This record gives sequence, structure tokens and C-alpha cells, in this order.
Amino acid sequence: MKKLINHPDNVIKEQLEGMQAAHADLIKVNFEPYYITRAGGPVQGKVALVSGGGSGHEPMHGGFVGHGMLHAACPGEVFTSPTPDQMHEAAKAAHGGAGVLNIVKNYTGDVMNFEMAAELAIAEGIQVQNIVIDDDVAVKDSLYTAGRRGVGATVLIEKICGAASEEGYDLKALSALCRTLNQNARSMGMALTSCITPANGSPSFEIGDDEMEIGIGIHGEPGIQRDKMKTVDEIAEMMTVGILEDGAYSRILKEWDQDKGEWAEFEYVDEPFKKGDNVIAFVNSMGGTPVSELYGVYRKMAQVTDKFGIKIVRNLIGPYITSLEMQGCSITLMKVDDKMVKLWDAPVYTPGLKWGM
Amino acid sequence: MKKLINHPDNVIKEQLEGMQAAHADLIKVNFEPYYITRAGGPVQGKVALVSGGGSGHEPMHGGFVGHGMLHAACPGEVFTSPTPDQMHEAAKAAHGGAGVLNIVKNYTGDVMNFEMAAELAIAEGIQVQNIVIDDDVAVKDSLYTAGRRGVGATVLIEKICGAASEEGYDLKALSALCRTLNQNARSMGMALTSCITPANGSPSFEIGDDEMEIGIGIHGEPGIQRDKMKTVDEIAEMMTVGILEDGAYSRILKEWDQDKGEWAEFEYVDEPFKKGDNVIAFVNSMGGTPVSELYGVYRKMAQVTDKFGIKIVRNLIGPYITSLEMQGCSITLMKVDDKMVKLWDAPVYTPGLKWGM
Amino acid sequence: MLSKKQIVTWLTLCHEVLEENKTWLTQLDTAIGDADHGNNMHRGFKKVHAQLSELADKDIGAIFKAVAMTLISTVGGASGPLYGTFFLQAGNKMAGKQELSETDVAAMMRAGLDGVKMRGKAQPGDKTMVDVLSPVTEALEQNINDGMPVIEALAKAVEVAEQGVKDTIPLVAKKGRASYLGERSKGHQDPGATSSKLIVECLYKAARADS
Amino acid sequence: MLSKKQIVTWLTLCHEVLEENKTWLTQLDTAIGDADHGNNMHRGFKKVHAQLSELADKDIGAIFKAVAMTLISTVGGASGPLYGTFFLQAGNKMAGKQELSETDVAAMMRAGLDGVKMRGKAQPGDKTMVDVLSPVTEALEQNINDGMPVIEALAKAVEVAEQGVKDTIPLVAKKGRASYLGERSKGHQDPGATSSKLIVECLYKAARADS
Ligand SMILES: Nc1ncnc2c1ncn2[C@@H]1O[C@H](COP(=O)(O)OP(=O)(O)O)[C@@H](O)[C@H]1O
Ligand SMILES: Nc1ncnc2c1ncn2[C@@H]1O[C@H](COP(=O)(O)OP(=O)(O)O)[C@@H](O)[C@H]1O
Ligand SMILES: [Mg+2]
Ligand SMILES: [Mg+2]
Ligand SMILES: [Mg+2]
Ligand SMILES: [Mg+2]
Repeated sequence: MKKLINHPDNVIKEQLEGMQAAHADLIKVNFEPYYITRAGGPVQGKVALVSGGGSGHEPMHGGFVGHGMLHAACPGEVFTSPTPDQMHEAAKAAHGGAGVLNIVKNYTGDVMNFEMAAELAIAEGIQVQNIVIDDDVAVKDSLYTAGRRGVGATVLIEKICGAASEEGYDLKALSALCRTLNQNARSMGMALTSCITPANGSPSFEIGDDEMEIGIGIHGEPGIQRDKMKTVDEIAEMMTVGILEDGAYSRILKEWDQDKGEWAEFEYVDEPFKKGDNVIAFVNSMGGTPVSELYGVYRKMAQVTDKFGIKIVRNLIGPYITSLEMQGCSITLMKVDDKMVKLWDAPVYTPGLKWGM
Repeated sequence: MKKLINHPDNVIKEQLEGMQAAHADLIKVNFEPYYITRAGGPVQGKVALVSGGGSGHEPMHGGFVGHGMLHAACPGEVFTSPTPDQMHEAAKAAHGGAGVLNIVKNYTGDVMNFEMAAELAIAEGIQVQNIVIDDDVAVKDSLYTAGRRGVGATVLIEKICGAASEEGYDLKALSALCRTLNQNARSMGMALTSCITPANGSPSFEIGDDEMEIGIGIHGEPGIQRDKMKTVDEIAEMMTVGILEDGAYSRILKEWDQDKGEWAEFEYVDEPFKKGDNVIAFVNSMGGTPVSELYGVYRKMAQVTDKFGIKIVRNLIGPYITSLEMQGCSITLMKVDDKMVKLWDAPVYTPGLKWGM
Repeated sequence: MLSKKQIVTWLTLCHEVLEENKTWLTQLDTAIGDADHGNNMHRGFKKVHAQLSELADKDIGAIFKAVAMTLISTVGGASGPLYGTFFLQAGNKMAGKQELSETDVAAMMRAGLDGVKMRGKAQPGDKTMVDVLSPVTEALEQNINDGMPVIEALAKAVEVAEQGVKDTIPLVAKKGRASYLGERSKGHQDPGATSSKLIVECLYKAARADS
Repeated sequence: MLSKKQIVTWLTLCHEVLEENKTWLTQLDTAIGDADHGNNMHRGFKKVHAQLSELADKDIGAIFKAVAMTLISTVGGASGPLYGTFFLQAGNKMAGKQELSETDVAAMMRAGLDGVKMRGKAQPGDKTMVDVLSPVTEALEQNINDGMPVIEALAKAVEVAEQGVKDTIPLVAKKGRASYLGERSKGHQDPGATSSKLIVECLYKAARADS
């Protein structure tokens, strides 16, 4: 294992110290427990947008704290969900009196820990909602699995909801927007290599020089299948077609019922993409793949969406939701209306994403 | 070799097609010969900032075409300087009647090809100046080598000069600014891995799992020395100290003498950094190293600069001048005054860098 | 009967055994997960162990609840809330007790298992820790109801745990991260079931230690 | 004497030989460069070869200048402008000629070498193509001045070229990309010197082919 690190035990702390040193104008890093909030403090009267997850996906989420995006982010150990007490401290530090929206990626650990965190905040009188993101089409059904993973859509949702919070959406409206964006988005990922976590020192899976993993998540785990390596046209086509041909998807997600004061289950059915849809297209590097290769992916993806009758109105291309140094990519398509596009275009100023200000 | 590509012969064309498809609002890609200009066309009355180099360093330079940065960029074959005819076409396409400034990284091929390109433009009545960038301190002297390589400073210079062109600097003033910025900047790079060019299919050098290359450039060539792998603190300290303790540096660079109508040689002497200097600090990924590790580098670099009495006033952290998928990093420090900082802060809107608009 | 001292011994052994088996649990979680289960469990029980001295004067229920809080705030991932809920529910059930009768031991396991199933919604056969905790709980309840002494009942529980963890190998995961792999999760032993087995073994070892 | 046909044969052979040796030149440029010299030279002379038929009616100087333009606009890197300037200066010197006398051949090499040295500023000993082109030019001038026929003079030039390229091996590079490596460039044969040797060999083979 060769990484630009010191002792594996200190990686997270030191990288957070580096982030704090680099972005003191944008973020404030708390060290015990770990969380990141905006340097300017809580934004009074606006819903606090909070997310978190294991470290190892940078810039997500800590790099997305700042104006127009997250109010707080909690980094756990590498690839490990942060803990409720950590998320609770972050929520309290970011809370501006208008409630907290937790953007929760759909992993068993993330969901449970964020639920316990929400319970802690609610017990202290903070209004909270948890919206679960589950955009990964590689996981086919929700009955016999832990459900679709939350992957690329998370980045797009954090941006759009961050702008909506800035615009003054209340918790109910912001939750509704977040829910709709999740239902509008589908993703697929693949890997050329695995990755090595500092704590373990060895690759998360072995893979040959002529092989690739299809349907990966973001935690270095194997995908849903191993294939022989193909051309980027074949790969991008397979992934984009996989997204576009994914049918109606139904599952049950838990959200907080404000009136009853308890968790409630809701069944959501996502409709597939159809001709005439406008989308944001996100081509993401898993961390080790350079942007030049992403443009090869984008080229074929754009040909496929065009043939399907879908219009790409905005795009994002680069390493935004990563798995350490893994080589590979993911594609996310998110159906958007004009309002969502305006929120996408709204100013954002974070370590990981900047435009408009 | 596993890459997200189709046939190696088509990599550059296809990646440029992907860039065009993704950024039609920002850039216009010409395919025979290859060059990239702004989608809005030449900017009348402003100096056209042009650069170029081998492909493989994305987003540099094509990803930096747009408002507030380059007017045109020429991509050659991977790691191969583009040709004079290509650069000449680009200069003509970008020329807005106020002359062309070529930002030329100091490699034998880049310098010679850009000189021949300048001669072609001058012969057609276009005012041209070539400024050579040579910030790499790993190459010690200029008498017994081809001189210091142009590396990380190039990105910072393209940004600051792009803003200056926007502000209306004429060719003489812009050239002077460019020259000063080059003299103010020093860099050092290192690699954990080599890289594989599509045309060749094998690593540019072999390196063990417990080794690193110090003093690399950006073309996958070996560095000035091979070392046993060290901690990020040791590496960042060595690189930063190497930059800060680099003494006065003298060399001869060629520029166009407008009055005499010929190339002339000028001796430039760069002064070392000193206590009290304000700098822009740029921690760059060579392409395969994720941003999280860059923050580990930044942390120690900032400690070293602080101890030296240098103040970091702005920074840039991420993959901006790369070598395909190489894992490694580079550090650039550039002394800046208030005017330069204002130019750094000025709006920029390109595929690879955006803020302020 | 299990004394408070033996309960504390149990938790100490958990720390030692989970530290010894950190690499093994990591390997299991590498094949069908994200390679953090070994580190997660080690981190959590190391903190538990560090706190044991200050918990000495509390009742067993309070000790379990403190363990729960520590695991929840230290482990993270899926196993943190699950094991945390196990000890929280066990702690509620064992509130005020200074020692555990045979019946208490069975009730403790039942409360813990119910908590894990309530929190994670897994059933036996889903290829999770429930595939160990469930048969262990049922065996304890059955044997203790039939009058078996605690050491013998726990010895039987260890056998059941060993069988339960082996039984996860051919299963296709339906819960947790391994479920993303579908059929590819077959042929691999579940990490959480393995740490559960280790924890049950430690309880048995503690029962045989000084009271 | 060399006929125009033999000059065209020379350029055709350059294309074939540089294609055959593409991998070898790549390997040399991998050890002390950026691994593109083989592809650069192949790309350039492939384009030269494709244009040869339409150059058939031009004089030798014009052929060389067309070769120069093609190399300059196709090769890139350091070798493009250098070889381009070689053929440009050779072309200027050979303007109007339909065949080359022995003296012309020596003058052509001298013009080309001077162009390379003017453009790249390298001296013999810097570990570049000049370490082949310079001794070759001097040998040709000397031998042809002494009355040696062209085929024999070129045979001797090939020997000198082979020695010149071997002599680059122990040198520390002082020009070009290899110079960044300092002492580490020792022990490696220079790629540009190697392609120069190949080009000289092709000229010899062309001199022995049909006129
Ligand atoms: N819903 C669930 N119910 C019960 N146990 C579960 C559930 N989900 C996961 N687990 C257990 O957690 C283990 C993985 O724990 P760990 O690796 O620490 O968490 P993560 O999967 O978040 O990385 C699995 O092996 C499984 O036994
Ligand atoms: N200044 C120079 N003068 C003469 N030859 C040079 C000079 N610089 C480089 N070369 C030659 O060019 C060769 C490298 O060519 P090539 O790899 O095509 O270009 P680049 O170095 O730009 O990648 C070297 O082996 C050397 O022989
Ligand atoms: Mg985990
Ligand atoms: Mg080159
Ligand atoms: Mg795990
Ligand atoms: Mg080369």
C-alpha cells in the first residue's frame, strides 16, 4: 500500500486538519466528534442541510459544506457510517431554527445511525426529516436486498437542495423536493480496480488486468458481476442503457411523521425515464480515473441519451463521489424541471464545488 | 493496460468529442487540426491567451478555455508537443486584434514548436509574444540541462493572465505580468506510480510498492531520484523545503523582440522566497491520487510555509495538471501581490475551473 | 447464575477476542462487504473495555446500557446500531440486577435479539448476525427452561453458534451490504454472524471463569 | 551520385524502418524520456510516405522542403522541429537539383546538421541526435573530399553512425528531456540518436538500390 498518508490511524484527523487549514474561510472542522460546518456559522431561518457517511468519498460530503450546499457534514471512519452522537452534534451546530434535513444514503448503517441521530435531535425539540437516497440501478429489487444504494444522485441532490434551502424552502418543502429528486435519479457504476483502505493495507478485491467490475457501490465492495474488460463505448452504452431501461421501481422508505411523532413507512414508486425528459448528466470518477477518460464516457453516454430522446440540460464531470483511489466511473441521470435547473445554477461556494459567486 | 478508451488511435479525437458535447456552451473544438477556442469566438480588443502541449494533462490546457482564462488551447498527441501549424490555426481563430500571448511550458519540443508557430503568425501580421514557464526546482541548473520544466505554475499563470487579458492588459503588459508570475513561482513533484500511455500500453517506468520517484515532470518520465517510500509529512516537508530553500536561479530565455523583429535572448534571475512573502499554494494531484490525500500534503506544507514566515493567501487543491492516471502530487508556491490576488479572484468560467460567475 | 464480575469478564474477553480476530473479520467483510467490520468491532469494544472500571459499581442493566451507548457512539456502520440496540434492550431487561439467573440469561439474549431484529428487520436465513443470535437464543431458552445449568446451556449455545455461522456460508444475503452482491455472496461466511459467534463464545468462557 | 528515384527510395525506406523500429525507439524513449519518440517518428514518416507520389515531379530541394513541412506539422515534440529543420535546410541547399553529386550529399548533411544545431543548440556529447549527425557529416565531408564514391562513403557513414549511437550510452544528457534525469540518463542509448542512425542507414540502402 502506497498512499500519501502518515500512520493509518491518523489519516482522517490529519486530512481534516488539512481541509481546515486550506478552507478556513469556508468551513469549520470540529474534531471531537468529527463534523464540518460552515465557517459563517448556522444560517438563521433556513433549513440546515446535513449529510454524512464514511470517509473515503472525498470531496463528498465535507467538501460540499458551504454557501449553496450543505450546512454540515459528518465523516465517519473510512467506509463506515458516522455515529448518532456525532451527527447530533453536527445538527445542533448547524441548526438555524428552521429544522434539519438529513440527506441519508441508503446503506443499512447510514440509515440506522441517521435515524438514531434524528431521534436525539427531535427529543431536544429540533424539527428533523430524513430523506433516503437510493439511486443505484445495479441493485435490482428491494425485497430480497437491503435496497438500492445511495450513490451519484447524492451529489446532485446536495447541490439542488442546498440552493433551495438558501431560497427559503421550509423543512416540508425541502423534504418534498429532496424526495422528488431522489425519485428522478438513477445511477450505475463500474470499476477497473479496487481500492485499499489505510486501516487494512490490501485491496478490497482482486481483479485481473483484463477484467472489470460492473454494478459497484462506493465502498470498495465487489460489484454485481465481473466481466471481461470492454471498450469505453461498450461500457458507457451498457451503463446508460441500464439506467434508461430500468423500469418502474417500488420500495418502502422510512421517514419521520411529524404529526404522529414516530417513524412511518412510505411506499415510493419511481417511474422510468421517457422520451422528452430533460436531465442533468453526471459522469463521475471513482477517484483514480482522470477526467480525460470521463470525457470518453460522456461522449457515448450523450449519444445514447440523444437516441433515447432525452435532453442533457446540465452536466457535472469529475471526481465528486469517490472510493479512495479506485479507477472506475459512474453515471447518474436525474430528470429535472426548470425550477430544479435554476436551483442547480444557483451560486455555490464550497471546497469541492464553486460557481456563481 | 485498462483504461476507459476505445482504440488507442482514437483516444484524443473521442475525448475531444466528449468535451465538445459536454461544454458546447463554453468551448468550440476544431478537429483538423486539433484546437479548442471559446464558444463565443474571439474577444475583440483583448489579448488572446493561447497555450498548448501534449494531451494527457487534462484538464490542462483544453479544460481551461473560457472566460477569464485561455482563449485557445492546442492538444498534441499524448505527451507530445502540438505542431506549429496547429498552434497557428488556433492563434488565428482566437485572435481578437490585440495580439497573442503564447504561454509556453519549458520543454524543448514545446519551445521550438511554439517559436515556429509565432513566426507563422508574425509573418501574417499578428503581434505575438512567447513567454516560457520554467518553475520546476527539481532540475537544478540551466547550463547542463534543457532547463527547468514548466509545471504547476502554468495553471496559476493561465488563470491570472486570463483575468488580466479580460481587464484589458495590452500584449506588452500581459507579457510582463506573465514573466513576473513565472519568476515568482516554484514547484516540485513526486510520484507513487508511473502511468501508461494508450499508444504504448505499458508503464512509463517500473517502481516497487515501497518506492517513490522524487522530482518528476508531467510526461511520465522518471524523476531525478528514486527513494524508499516515506510518510506524507516527510514527503510534503521535503518538497516544500526544496521549494523554499531553492536559491537565486538564473537562465536565458528566448522572447520575441518586437522592435528588431527577431528572437532575442534574455537572462532572468529569480529570487528565492523570503519571510513575509504572500503566496498562492497549489497542491496538485497527478491524476490518480484522490483529493483526500492532497489535504494531507497541504497540512504539512502549510506548517512548513508558516514556519518559514510565508503566508498562504489563496490555494488550489485538486487534479489540474496531470499525467494520465499517475498517482502522485506536486506543490507550487507563487509569490503574489495584491493586484495578482485580485486577478486570481476574478471570475472564471471554464470546464476545469469556475468561480465568480 | 452469572455474577456481575463474570459479566465484566465477558466484556473484557469480547475486547480481547475481537482484537485477536480483527484481521479475520476484516477478511470476511472484504469478500462480501467494505472491509471495515473487524476495525469497527475492535474500535467499539476497545472503548467498552476502557470504561469497564468506572462501571464496576453499577447494576448489570446499567452496565449493558453504558456498553450500548459506547458501541453506538464508536462502532458506526451497520453493526454499531445493531449491537448497540442489542445491549440497550438487554440492559433495559436486566435493569437493577446485580447477578443473572439462568432465566435472566435467556431473557437477556431474547431482549437483545428482539432489539436487533426490530432495528435491522432481518430474519434467520438473511445471512446476518441474526443467523447466530436467533438459534442461540432459542437454544438457551429451550435448555434453560428444561433446567440446564448456565455453563452447560452456554456450552450448547456455543455449538449452536458455530453451526449457525457455518450455515451462513451457502446463503444468499438478503440484508446488509452483502445483499448487493446477490448470488456472489454465496460461499462466504457472514462477518456479523462471525462476531456474534465470538461474543457468544466469550460469554461461555466468562461463565467458566471466577465469579 | 544519387538519383531522385533513390532519394524517394530513401524516404520510403525511412518509413518502413521507422515503423519496424517503433517499439524499439519507444523503449529507448521510455527509459530516459516520455515514451513517444517511436510513435512520433512513425507518424511523421508515414505521412511523408503517403505524399511521395505527388512529389515525384518536383526537384530534390522541393521534395526535402515538403518532407520538412510534413514532419513539422505531424511529428510534434522535440524531434519534429529538429528533423523538420534538417530537411528544410537540406532542401534549401539542394534547391533545383534533379540528382545529387557526391559533394551535394555531403553538403546536404552539413546543411541539415547545421539546421539541427541552430534550432536545438546541442553540441556533440550532449546525448542527442547530433551525436550521430555530426560525426556522420564530418565523415562524409572528409571521405567525399578524398574522392570516395557515394556508396562507399555512405557505408563508412553507417559505421560512424553505429559508433555514434553507441557512444551516447555512457553520456549524461545535457539537452532534451533526458537531461532532467541527470546522472540517471547514463547507461541508456539516446532515442533521437537512434532514429538518426536508422535514417542514415536508409540513405545507404537507397544508394545501393536502383537509380
Ligand atoms: N439489517 C441487518 N440486520 C442484522 N444484521 C445486519 C443487518 N445488516 C447488516 N448486518 C450485519 O452487519 C454486518 C456488517 O457489519 P459492518 O461491516 O460493521 O457494517 P457495514 O455493512 O455498514 O460496513 C453483516 O455481516 C451483518 O451480519
Ligand atoms: N536540443 C536538442 N538538440 C538536438 N536533439 C535533441 C534536442 N532535444 C532533444 N533532442 C532529441 O530528441 C529526442 C527526443 O525526441 P522526442 O521523444 O520525439 O521528443 P520529446 O522529447 O519532446 O518527447 C532525443 O532523444 C534527442 O535525440
Ligand atoms: Mg462500512
Ligand atoms: Mg514528447
Ligand atoms: Mg462493513
Ligand atoms: Mg519523447
